[in-house]
Amino acid sequence: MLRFIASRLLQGLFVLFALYTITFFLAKAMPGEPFTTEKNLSEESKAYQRALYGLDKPLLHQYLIYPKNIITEGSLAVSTSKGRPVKDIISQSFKVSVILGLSALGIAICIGVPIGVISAVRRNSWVDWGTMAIAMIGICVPAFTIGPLLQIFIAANLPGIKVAGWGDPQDILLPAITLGLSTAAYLARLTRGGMLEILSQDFIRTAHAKGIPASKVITRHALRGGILPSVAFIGPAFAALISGSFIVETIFQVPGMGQHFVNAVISRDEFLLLGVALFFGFLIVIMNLAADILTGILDPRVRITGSSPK
Amino acid sequence: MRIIKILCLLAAALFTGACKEGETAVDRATRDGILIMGNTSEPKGLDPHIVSGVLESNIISALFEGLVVAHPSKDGVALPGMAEKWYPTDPKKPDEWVFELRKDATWSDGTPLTAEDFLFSFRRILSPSLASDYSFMLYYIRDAEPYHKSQRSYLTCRNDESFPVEWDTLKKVDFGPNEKGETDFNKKGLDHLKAEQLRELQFFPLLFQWPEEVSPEVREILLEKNLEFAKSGKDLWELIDFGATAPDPHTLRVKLNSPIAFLPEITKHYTWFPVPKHSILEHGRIGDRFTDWTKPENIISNGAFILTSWKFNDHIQVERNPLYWDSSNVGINGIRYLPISNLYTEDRMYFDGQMHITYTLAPELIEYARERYPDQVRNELYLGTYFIRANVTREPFTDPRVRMAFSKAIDQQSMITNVLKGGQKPAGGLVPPFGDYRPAKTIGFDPEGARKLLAEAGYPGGKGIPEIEFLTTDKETSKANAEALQAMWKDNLGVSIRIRQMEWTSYITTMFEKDYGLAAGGWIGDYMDPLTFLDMWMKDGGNNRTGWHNEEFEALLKKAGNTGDPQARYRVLEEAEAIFLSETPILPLYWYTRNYLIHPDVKGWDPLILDNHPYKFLRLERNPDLPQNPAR
Amino acid sequence: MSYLQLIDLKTHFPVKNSEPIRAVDGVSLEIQKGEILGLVGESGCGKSTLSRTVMQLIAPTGGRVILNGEELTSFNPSEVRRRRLDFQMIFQDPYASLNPRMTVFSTLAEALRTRQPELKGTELNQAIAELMERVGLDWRYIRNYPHEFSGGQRQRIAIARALAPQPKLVIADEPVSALDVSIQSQILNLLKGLVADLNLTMIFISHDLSVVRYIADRIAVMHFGKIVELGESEQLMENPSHDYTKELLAAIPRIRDRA
Amino acid sequence: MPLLEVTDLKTHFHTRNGIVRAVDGVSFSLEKGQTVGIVGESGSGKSVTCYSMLGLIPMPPGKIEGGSAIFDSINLLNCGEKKLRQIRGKRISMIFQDPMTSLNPYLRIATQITEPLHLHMGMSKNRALKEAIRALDEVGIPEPETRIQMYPHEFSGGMRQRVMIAMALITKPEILIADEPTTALDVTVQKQILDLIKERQRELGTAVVFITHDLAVISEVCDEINVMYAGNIVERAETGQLFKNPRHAYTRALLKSIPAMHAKGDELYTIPGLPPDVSQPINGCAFRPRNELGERNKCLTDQRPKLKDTGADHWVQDCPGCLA
Amino acid sequence: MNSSTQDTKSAEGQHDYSLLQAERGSSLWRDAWLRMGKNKVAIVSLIVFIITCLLCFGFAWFCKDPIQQNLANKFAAPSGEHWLGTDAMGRDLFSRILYGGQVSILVGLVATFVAVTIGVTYGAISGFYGGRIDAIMMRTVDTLLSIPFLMVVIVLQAVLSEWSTTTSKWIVENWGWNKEFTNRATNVLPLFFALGLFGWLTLARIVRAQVLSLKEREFVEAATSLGLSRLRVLFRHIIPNTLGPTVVYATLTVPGFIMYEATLSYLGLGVESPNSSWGILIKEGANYLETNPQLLILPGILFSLTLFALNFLGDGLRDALDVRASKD
Repeated sequence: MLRFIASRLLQGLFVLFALYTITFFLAKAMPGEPFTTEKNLSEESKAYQRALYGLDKPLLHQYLIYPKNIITEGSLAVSTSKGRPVKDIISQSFKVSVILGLSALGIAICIGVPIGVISAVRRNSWVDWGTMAIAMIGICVPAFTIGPLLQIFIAANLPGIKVAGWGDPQDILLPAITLGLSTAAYLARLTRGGMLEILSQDFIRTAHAKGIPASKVITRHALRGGILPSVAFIGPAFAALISGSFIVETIFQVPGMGQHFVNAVISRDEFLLLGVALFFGFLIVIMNLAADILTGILDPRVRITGSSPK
Repeated sequence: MRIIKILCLLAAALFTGACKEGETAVDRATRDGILIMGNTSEPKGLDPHIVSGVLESNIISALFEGLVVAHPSKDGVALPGMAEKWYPTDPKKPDEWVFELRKDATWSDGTPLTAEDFLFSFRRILSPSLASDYSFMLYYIRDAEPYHKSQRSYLTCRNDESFPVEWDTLKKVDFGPNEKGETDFNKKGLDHLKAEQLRELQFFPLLFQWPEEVSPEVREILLEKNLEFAKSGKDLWELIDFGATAPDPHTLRVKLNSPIAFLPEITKHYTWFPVPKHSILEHGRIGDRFTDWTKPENIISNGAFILTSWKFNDHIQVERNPLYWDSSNVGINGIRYLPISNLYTEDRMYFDGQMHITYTLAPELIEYARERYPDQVRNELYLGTYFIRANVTREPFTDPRVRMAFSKAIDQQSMITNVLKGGQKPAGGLVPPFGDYRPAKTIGFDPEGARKLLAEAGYPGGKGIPEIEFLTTDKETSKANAEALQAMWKDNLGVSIRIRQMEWTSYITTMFEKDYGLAAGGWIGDYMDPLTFLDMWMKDGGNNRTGWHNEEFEALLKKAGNTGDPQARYRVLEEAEAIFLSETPILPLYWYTRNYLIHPDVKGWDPLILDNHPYKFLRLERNPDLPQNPAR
Repeated sequence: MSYLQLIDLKTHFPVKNSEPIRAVDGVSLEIQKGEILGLVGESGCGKSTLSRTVMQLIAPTGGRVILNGEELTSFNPSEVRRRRLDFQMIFQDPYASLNPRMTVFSTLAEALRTRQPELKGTELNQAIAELMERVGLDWRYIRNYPHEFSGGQRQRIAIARALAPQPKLVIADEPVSALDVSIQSQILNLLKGLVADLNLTMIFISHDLSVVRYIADRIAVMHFGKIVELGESEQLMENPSHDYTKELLAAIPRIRDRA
Repeated sequence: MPLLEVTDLKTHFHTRNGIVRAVDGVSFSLEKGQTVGIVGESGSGKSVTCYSMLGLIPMPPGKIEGGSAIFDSINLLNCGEKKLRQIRGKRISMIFQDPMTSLNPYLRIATQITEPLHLHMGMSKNRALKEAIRALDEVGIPEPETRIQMYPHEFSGGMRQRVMIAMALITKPEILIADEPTTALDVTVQKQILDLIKERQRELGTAVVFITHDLAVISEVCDEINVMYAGNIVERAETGQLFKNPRHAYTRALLKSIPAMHAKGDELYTIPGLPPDVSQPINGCAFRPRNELGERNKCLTDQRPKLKDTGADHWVQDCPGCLA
Repeated sequence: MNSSTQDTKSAEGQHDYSLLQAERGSSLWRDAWLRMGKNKVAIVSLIVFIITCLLCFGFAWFCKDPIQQNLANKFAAPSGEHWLGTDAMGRDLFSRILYGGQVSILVGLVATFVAVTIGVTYGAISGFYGGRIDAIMMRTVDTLLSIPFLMVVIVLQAVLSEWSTTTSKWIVENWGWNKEFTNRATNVLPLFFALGLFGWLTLARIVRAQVLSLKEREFVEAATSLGLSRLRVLFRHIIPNTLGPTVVYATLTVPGFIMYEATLSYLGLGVESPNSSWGILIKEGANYLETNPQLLILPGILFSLTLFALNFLGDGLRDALDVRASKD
């Protein structure tokens, strides 16, 4: 187990390094530079700013100095667009994103898993098609439509629910719903598939033969195996939810991480970009690992060994 | 389970048609005297010398105060700020000004504020290592520009009478950094080379590319002088004769390069604001860009408000500064800035009673808002022009007749009423109308004339015209504009153009590289003078980007610079603009308006063309006639 | 000279932090051409591993496999692949061993063309039809999918596939244990007939001695990776010498007259 | 009065390809402590018969069209799900063919085996666990205390079937239905399992319904045997009687095709053709097309033959072509 | 239970092999088709999808010019002139929706096709070869998953927009194609490229998981013992069996691609203004939620309807292709 985790973390390091390399050179390939503004700066100003951020150094030097600073100083450099350390930016917005991401995931699970289970149990009935259609809304209707709809029809009418903003606990609700709906839809589909697979297995018949009530057969015997496909999905999905959605964050004025991805790219803020990309990569590595470990816990047949799990 | 409960609650409330009752955030804020305003985005910082945006300026103008203060309802009028009195030493030729500072001025930590703080501020923003975006706003001050640009060669040579040639003949030498320079030394620029590099250059002169007309003798003198200064380790500050001086702690004297009658207007800009010398030096050196002095817990200011809370991407709040000289006349207790980048969200938050003033009103919502809250929608003229750049180096826009034809084919009024909807004004020229400046109305909708011009240029009915790319950004409003223009050119000229949308930085970069035919653009004035619109079209102006230049035009600008009388100067500038427009390197579309929503509780917020509302004159009062929440 | 010779064949599976599993542990066997050798043992005794090792589906840990004088274990993978055609395998579960998404035609065509890649069109159709007929399948179902057939018919398809490359050695790994009694007899008859007609050599693997006794010339009893007894089938059934063989024999359920 | 009496059970499946008459009028009865075998080819309806009694037929597509199954004066076929659940797993238990898939791979053995105890006996956790360990010990699982905490995949096939048996018998049911319990097992293991079932049956006095396709196996364990073909019982007799004197052509054909019945070298007897397609209505004798041992042309063609007592409790389908 | 086969031994002794072509039996696809025919929802979905396609690709040509503006007649209510009214620029909404559908349906299907092709191949190879190759390939997926998409798009735009202009010019000059059509076509190509580049990552994971279990199946071993090459085993025996989950997942990705297209179009990689797509119509329509909700609702209805149809069609197809389901 420990060996497995260690080996995956080591692979994770390579992932991060590859990610860094690709992001670094792609960032350099983008047209423009951080100091491209609508009102032109003098060459002298630009040269000074480049020097300030070390962007006047040869490419190879820049490429090596960034990881070196991470290792030796734990520094992710200073954002060129925000004028503050990237580490501060990430740590501040990460908290918000974790709260939002967890809530969205919670909502997604609360909506998606029951829908998936119900439609699997009532396979090919109107219940199945109806619930699946509801789930499909999450996929068909994009966040930039659901968000305003919720704002106009729910927040504007309900006391205590604000159109946008972040601060009170109830502010989490609308963005979390908006963010969680598409995940819920995917979860519903995956759970349905998983449950169908499990419900056709012999041991379900055994459970019935033992006189266990149908509802208990589903919750105790089928659900555990039925949600396995969802578990594998939840890992990267959770990472994606945490790194947030630019759209949801801007619609609901949530100070999360997602906007940095977009803003960093648009303002050519390569340090912020590298910072958030590496952070996201790190999340993906961790979440995938967590999903694999969780799968091992849920499914005792999957034994986690030194190599990759079968 | 709890979530399900909440969901049920939501659904139930929806179906019963529950409506919001009770106090909104705005009602509470009005009671507390806190103004809540939208501010698009998280500021890049609060250091007046480093930031360059409007949103930062909104916060900085609450925290800091310059020499003069804007009038709350009249454009171009200055009220006393840190200076009690100001006057040019010679009213006929206003190239030297005196500002008498108030004696009771202090920083928010109680330290007295003196002329020395201003001098320090000027020097700081001009420090090359600070790399301030907006330092050119101080170039009016004598020797500010050569210092900021580190023109070492110029400064060492200009007072040397033995220097063999006129300085102007050396224009082509790469004193400053030249990105396209062939050698590393050219890329750095002669003025920025270190002592050892200069010595190397003395031995290997070919390491630096000199223009042919510069004689070896001059080269040697230049190298010699540069090396000498570099070796001395002195700062360039010692070489210059800086225009700003402080004869006593409460007097600031500013000598300018040329007479400027509107200098008080310029000093309203935050680049002229004082920064606390003692605090900055406590946290670093003068030229350090990243120091902790602007951190919420450290920042010391001199304005009507002080910073009390800054939550990243959430809000910034300022509150009344008890040590402010005019504290008793400040009408509100504080301001809360919300960085809302999504304009629809902002407007919906306003409708939900969460803020007093929005930053913008989305074009799609203008009519909706006008219908429901007619007294809360504002469309105010703003010192800015929206225009289309024509790339005069690329066919077919090399021909001014084509440019004019394209310009005349635009039905500006239709675009404003149907697409923009914000009450913008059709732009007859480049400079928006203000004060006594009377520009020539050259450009207007004239499809007949447009077709004629195009035919004259050799493209009758648009036939044979090369492919034209219209460069624009990824904003949704720019897309609508582009589509409307595309249809107008198609209908009125018979020319099909291609729309090329790009993300912001790529768009700017592409425009710089002149890889376009037509490009949407705009310009917001920095100060109340036509020059802020005109001087960018000089030959090597970094903001020109059209490839157009005209010597007559440049001569007129130069002439205006030396004209002391404001009215006479305006006439010269009008003449220059007329030349510019007759050549049409840009196709003016409209003069900007600011469209936003403002809550009736806010009093004293009057239209200002620069949109810098001095907050201290605002009042927040509940209007008894209005229902609890006007946005309902 | 025997057709297939196994010399001290060993297949071990490594286990982390533990002794390796010795699935096949030093098996030596000789099979004559045209002979049916029964291989009997419980599940887990290594008989399936042995068959897969002989088939070169699993690399042996040690020992040699000599087929018709050629040492298979010394060849590189591509050479082994070419010689695969000479030895084929029939699997236990006809539901699992046929690709559910391939018709009888494509399954057999693929197998046929391994030996005769030039077969096309009508010739191919004819060859397939003949093959199907040989194993007792109606050629009209040539375009049907495995799920449309019963277990016995599927096993016939699997047999046809194994015969398509014209092999000389067939390893049948429990080919009848998943089938009903009545079907079982059909398949056994078929296999027996094919061995005789096509002059095949066969290793017949089963856990059921009564079936093996019926079809095999000689029987090898395998236990814990080793051959514990080998002999003529009748003789071995009548006179088992090893305890394990006796145990196996005793376990066979018999229809007894209880009256 | 018999412990269980099944009369004229009909279970049909309404599929997209038509009505599959999997069980079409089956009657049999079971006395206390008796072992009744049902033998037949796959698809003959032997498993469906038993699943129908316990309400384990997926509905839809399955539907019980008629008949009754009286157990302790309760008709299992229409007593309602709740009542059935109290019987299922407590008074009537089942074990299944494939021990590899019939145990839940995601749950510990302990959880699965104690479930009936919680459910039907309301036992506390600790007591149930102790009981379960005892039950495992009784079916011959070594070290039951530690093994009970393991997962099914850590057991061999035979061991899993032992667990299944322990689980089925833990509530001391009156009837155990064993659906091909040894088909997937090796001969040696099969013998152990059969012995185990017989032993447990003796100790608990449980009646057993034993389903298999293997005549030899059924001859070892059963008191009475029902031979099923195409959804009908074609012959029923006491075990010895059946093997000594098989009357129906199908029974005879089956017996004849067992390899052990043949001398080496002989060609095995095979029943020609395939079982009939029960999705098509069968009129007349279902075995007619494959009948070689009897007289095919004498088989009934207009009606399904009825089961008839030919004396000594030996029931055979009354078809002149098949009866011998 | 099988229905289609009877006696294994044919009654007639003589065979006429020439009949082989005629007697086709039931093919997997035909069978699937038949089974789907009994699935009401799938059939309704198929009809909806076909009607949508006919409307967008056929009927659209007879509709009004979708880019003809009439600023005086913006936000018009539905009428005989404009069936669904007009948009913010006074353009006919109905024909805009239909023309937009052309782009969106194409993008959705082509991008899905590209993603499925890459994803299935990649995932299958990774799962099949296992071990170190698998680890490297899956970590590569992790890496790609973390790269900021927007950045790639911007770089692509810089690289490809030049390329698409030159290509378009070259085609017009050398092949004499219609200029506007060529422009439109070459402009959408980078879009497919961008979508295909990132769309396959999740699918690769799903397929890999499938292959991991499939490769242990006996028929794979059987194919190997036939002496088939590993690649042939993979592509002929394993990949076709991953079809079910692939179909379902693929239908789930279609809406994502269609919506991505809207974003990419704004960044200059996609349909060129004034042409439109469903994604763009919906995205712009959302801004008129308070004032002219029909601009969101009308394209939204057709969009959702199509996606629902595709989704249920995918479900139906999966069920119809599921061999196990046919055993009941």
